Amino acid sequence: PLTDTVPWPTTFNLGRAATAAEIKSWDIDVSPNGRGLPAGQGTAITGKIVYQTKCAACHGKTGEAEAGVKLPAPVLVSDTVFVGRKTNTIGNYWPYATTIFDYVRRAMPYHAPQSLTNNEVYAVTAYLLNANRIVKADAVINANTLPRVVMPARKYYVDDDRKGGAEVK
Amino acid sequence: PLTDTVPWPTTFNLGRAATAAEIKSWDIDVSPNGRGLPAGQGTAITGKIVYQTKCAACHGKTGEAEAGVKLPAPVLVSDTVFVGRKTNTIGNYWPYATTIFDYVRRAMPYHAPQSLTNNEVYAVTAYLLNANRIVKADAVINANTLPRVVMPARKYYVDDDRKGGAEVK
Amino acid sequence: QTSLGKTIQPVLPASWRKSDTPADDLITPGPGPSKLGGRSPYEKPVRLPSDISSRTPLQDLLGTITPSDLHYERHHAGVPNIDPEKHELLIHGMVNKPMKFTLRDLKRFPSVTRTCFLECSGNFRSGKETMTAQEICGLTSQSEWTGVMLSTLFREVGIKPKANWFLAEGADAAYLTRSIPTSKGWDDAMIVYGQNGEAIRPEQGYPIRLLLPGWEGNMNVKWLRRIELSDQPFMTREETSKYTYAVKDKIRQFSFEMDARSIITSPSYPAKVEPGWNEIRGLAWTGRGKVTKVEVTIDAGRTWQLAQLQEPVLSKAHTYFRLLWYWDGSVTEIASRVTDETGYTQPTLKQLVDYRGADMGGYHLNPITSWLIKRDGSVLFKPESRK
Amino acid sequence: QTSLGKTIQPVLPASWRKSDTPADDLITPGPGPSKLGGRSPYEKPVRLPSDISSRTPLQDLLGTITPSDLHYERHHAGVPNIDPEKHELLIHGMVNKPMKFTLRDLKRFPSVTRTCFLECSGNFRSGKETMTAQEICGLTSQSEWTGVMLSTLFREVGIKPKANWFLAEGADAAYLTRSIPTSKGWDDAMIVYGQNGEAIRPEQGYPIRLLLPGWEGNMNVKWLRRIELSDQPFMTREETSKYTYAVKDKIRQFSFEMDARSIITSPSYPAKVEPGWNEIRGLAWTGRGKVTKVEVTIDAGRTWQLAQLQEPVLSKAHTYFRLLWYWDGSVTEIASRVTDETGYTQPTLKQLVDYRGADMGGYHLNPITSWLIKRDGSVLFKPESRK
Ligand code: HEC
Ligand code: HEC
Ligand SMILES: [Ca+2]
Ligand SMILES: [Ca+2]
Ligand SMILES: [Ca+2]
Ligand SMILES: [Ca+2]
Ligand SMILES: [Ca+2]
Ligand SMILES: [Ca+2]
Ligand SMILES: [Co+2]
Ligand SMILES: [Co+2]
Repeated sequence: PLTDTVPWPTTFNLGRAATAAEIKSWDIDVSPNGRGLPAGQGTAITGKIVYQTKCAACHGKTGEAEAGVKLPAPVLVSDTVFVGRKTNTIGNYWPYATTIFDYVRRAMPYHAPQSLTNNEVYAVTAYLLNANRIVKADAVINANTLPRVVMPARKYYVDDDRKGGAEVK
Repeated sequence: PLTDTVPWPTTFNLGRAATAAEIKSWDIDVSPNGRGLPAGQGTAITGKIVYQTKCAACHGKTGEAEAGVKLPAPVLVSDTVFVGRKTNTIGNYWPYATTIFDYVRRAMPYHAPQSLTNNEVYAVTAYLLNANRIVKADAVINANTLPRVVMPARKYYVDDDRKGGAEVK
Repeated sequence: QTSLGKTIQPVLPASWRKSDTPADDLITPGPGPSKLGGRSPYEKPVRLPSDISSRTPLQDLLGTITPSDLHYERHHAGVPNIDPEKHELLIHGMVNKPMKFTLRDLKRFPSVTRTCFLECSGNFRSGKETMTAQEICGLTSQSEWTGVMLSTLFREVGIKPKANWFLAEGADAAYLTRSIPTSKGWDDAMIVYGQNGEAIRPEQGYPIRLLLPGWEGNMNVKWLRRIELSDQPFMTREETSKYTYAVKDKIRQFSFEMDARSIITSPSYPAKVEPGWNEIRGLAWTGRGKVTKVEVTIDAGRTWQLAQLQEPVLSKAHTYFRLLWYWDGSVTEIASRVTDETGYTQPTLKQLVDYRGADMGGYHLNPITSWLIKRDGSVLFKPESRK
Repeated sequence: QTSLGKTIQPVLPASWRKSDTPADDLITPGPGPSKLGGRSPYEKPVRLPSDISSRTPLQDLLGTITPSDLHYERHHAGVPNIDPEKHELLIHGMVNKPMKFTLRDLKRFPSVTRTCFLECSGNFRSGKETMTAQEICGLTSQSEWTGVMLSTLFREVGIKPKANWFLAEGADAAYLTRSIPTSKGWDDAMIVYGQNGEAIRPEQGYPIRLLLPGWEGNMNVKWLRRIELSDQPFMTREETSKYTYAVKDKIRQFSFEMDARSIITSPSYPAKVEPGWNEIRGLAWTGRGKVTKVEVTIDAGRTWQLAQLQEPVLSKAHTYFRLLWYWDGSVTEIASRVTDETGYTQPTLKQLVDYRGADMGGYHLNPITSWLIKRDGSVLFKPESRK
């Protein structure tokens, strides 16, 4: 292919340095090792109140599948048995507890994402972990404890190792 | 390139034979040798009436450019001098008289194309040829005479002979 | 060139029309040129929307470009309305120089144009015979994209050696995030602002989206506002709870490439085929490079013939295929299967079930799609069971 | 995949938002998927219409495809409204078997997809500095066309040995006709019914048009209804009174191929350029095959640099070119010139005038277009005189 006769500069000098404050206000993600978790905490007891006020309208009274009820949002609560599950839930499918915090904080409640306080997010995370039989009702969930929660389905995850070629996998 | 593994048939058997009547009703073109000219005839005298009733509204009182008047349609009448002409007209630019018949019959008057009788088209063609000083006022224009009209600009026409390459022509 | 002007009156009474005029009914000029064109009133292609997605009407399309207003959609919180003057892209994390870029900045960088497909990795539906290609696999579309190579921006901010992953985050109300290997950024990822010759459409990520040629649709984050470099994946909801699937007794994660796939779009339900010569037409594609061949069966899989591929065959692009077909009026089954440049051949649903198990979920399914040809020429989808 | 359903009430009062929430203002989901997409309200590209034509906004476009609703128009009696079920194509004259084809018939023949440009041979305007690329040469656009090769139909009807020309006639109210050498029909002419993935638009000839890749726009007869084979050209109004031009003391007729041409579309009036790195972008094309190179000057013609061509470079197609440019803020002039595979290089207006004479009319003018860069970054067209 023909190429530019002008060599690329080391920098184009476009854009500008991002300030620490700018980064901080946008950097809301949370990693499995806990990186990104804010100060604050919560338990299933307070989380239940958050859940009932702000989540139950869509995810159902407790988060569990209810016979005969078609919910407008996914089932969030089940046992922790992967094999033979009806739907994928936090209890039987999610590999990392930090993902609950990350996702709820950024995206829930659906109609008003990012309207919860960090404490509310910790609390409702505790509620969901407890309802899914993963942590105790009085477990305090915070930046320290959340990354240590071992999710039952974690052990099932494997990376896709397909690279094309004749084999169908 | 990869190709079909099915060889093409001699015929796809799609479409159908066109009937003679179908062809006749659509085949309205006229060639320089007169092929396609219908029966009928006309002179500039009758043609002037056609022109004034059905053409003048757009092309102007006589077809000539009028000082200070911006016509919504092209000037149709001038002298036969190619060099130094202001606009291209039948008199100074058109190479074949048959084109007048063909074009007026298919496309004019602009708002109601194909509304003229063949006699009207012959007549208005005679009018335009006469007004452009190419035929006499009493010349009878028909399938026989029209192809024989020699247009003054005919001699200037040459085919584009460029075929790419370095030369700019 | 002459102008009719606005001044011409309708000077010509209809009564002018005489009995020996040569052609059809009274002819009148149509409307003149306009600022924006539109479709013929006789053509009404539409997407098939649900609450969360809409599907491209593959059976109505010709050629390889999807008209932008028919590009499939998959949103997680609807389409945000973004003012392009205010939108900025933040690149930070394991970089030497965290930076913000305006849309204007991005457009000044060296740009690239590339035609490639997008496909939702949940793009397979089955169940009944009366299903269109749109219903079966309408979550794929193709556009000509224009933008800046992500590698160009990587050079600008300086990527730290251990930054093997990056997070891409959208500015939709779900702040959708995915983790992407940094190698894809160095390879062929782009940040695109152009689609089919103009600004990218709102449903496709206006003013900018991430484009990862060949990789699952969801990763091509729309309304992109943030990229964070890291030494590990972020394990977002979209790469754990979603876009993973059971394979035997395991859960397979990080299936990025879309596997080779093809479908006959003509003839397909609800079209009817007439006896005689027809052309079988369809689309084939692979996330792993170029389509190398498409085979078509017209006898329910007994024999397969090589179809013609429309050139140019582009990498990671919908490739049009065609095969001449004489339909003698008898009942049969037609299907296509593609092979890509890695040597992978599109499998049957049974092959997928055999390996993955019947519980394999709905992601990354690319089975051969068969159409039943009935004696009256009707064309019906052939649903296959997973059990 | 889950569905929000239509049943969800707005359950969440705005007062929920607390003071320590992490991000911007209150976020709400946008509208969901739809049957048809549309443009962002921030993007309003439009054609520039006159009574007889409309021009493509080249300065607003990205990439090589022209969005169909922005494709340039040139009509001689407006846009007819044609019922595709009733439209037929007649092929007759010097053929073995005069035939009529319905649109359905045409679609059943082997089909071909090809991306190429169209350009009106009257596509050049000049005069003042405040002219856009759209005004200067917006009578060119590019689409991906799908249809049947004319040669396929020629074989079907059987062309007589002496039939060196054919007439193509449209079904518009001007019944527009042009004479075309039969050799073009055997070479690469098509009858197309598809444009950019869907049915051809009304302004482009719905339901079918003739496509003569690389040849002057007017010959690509729209709303095609009749083809008549003959041993000589028909000398229609469009190839005598129009589409001919004075060259020295002669009138040149039958200029079919569009000569190689290019124009910088970015930066171009009314854009403003900022000091620093920019990318010069534009389009180059030739009716005689492929673009082989585009040279760009950033110093008013003193030196010319090779621009990068966007691949794939297709024959008779708009080819995107780009050159990195560091603008140091000083006054200058930028321009592009293309060379095609025949070795022809785009001329200056002066070269054209020198050969043809100042009286050369307005057809087949393809001069190099220069843009003046002012100290404040404004970009102005540089009109040149013919005298
Ligand atoms: C107005 C409806 C609504 C409300 C209220 C709501 N959600 Fe959701 N939620 C949804 C929808 C819809 C989805 C699926 C979104 C998608 O797939 O993109 C979802 C998804 C989720 C998921 C991911 C489930 C999975 O398996 O991937 C979690 C976790 C969740 N919501 C938690 C919450 C919590 C906690 C609250 C309250 C603080 C809440 N939601 C309030 C509608 C709602
Ligand atoms: C309602 C307006 C209108 C009327 C009435 C009209 N014309 Fe025209 N005529 C036009 C327009 C507009 C054009 C230019 C069309 C184009 O360029 O496509 C034209 C073009 C022509 C041309 C071609 C001129 C050239 O130099 O190429 C001829 C010849 C012509 N008309 C003859 C006639 C005749 C004869 C009549 C009456 C029988 C007529 N016109 C009535 C509007 C009109
Ligand atoms: Ca800047
Ligand atoms: Ca982070
Ligand atoms: Ca038929
Ligand atoms: Ca004829
Ligand atoms: Ca998704
Ligand atoms: Ca014209
Ligand atoms: Co998807
Ligand atoms: Co034109």
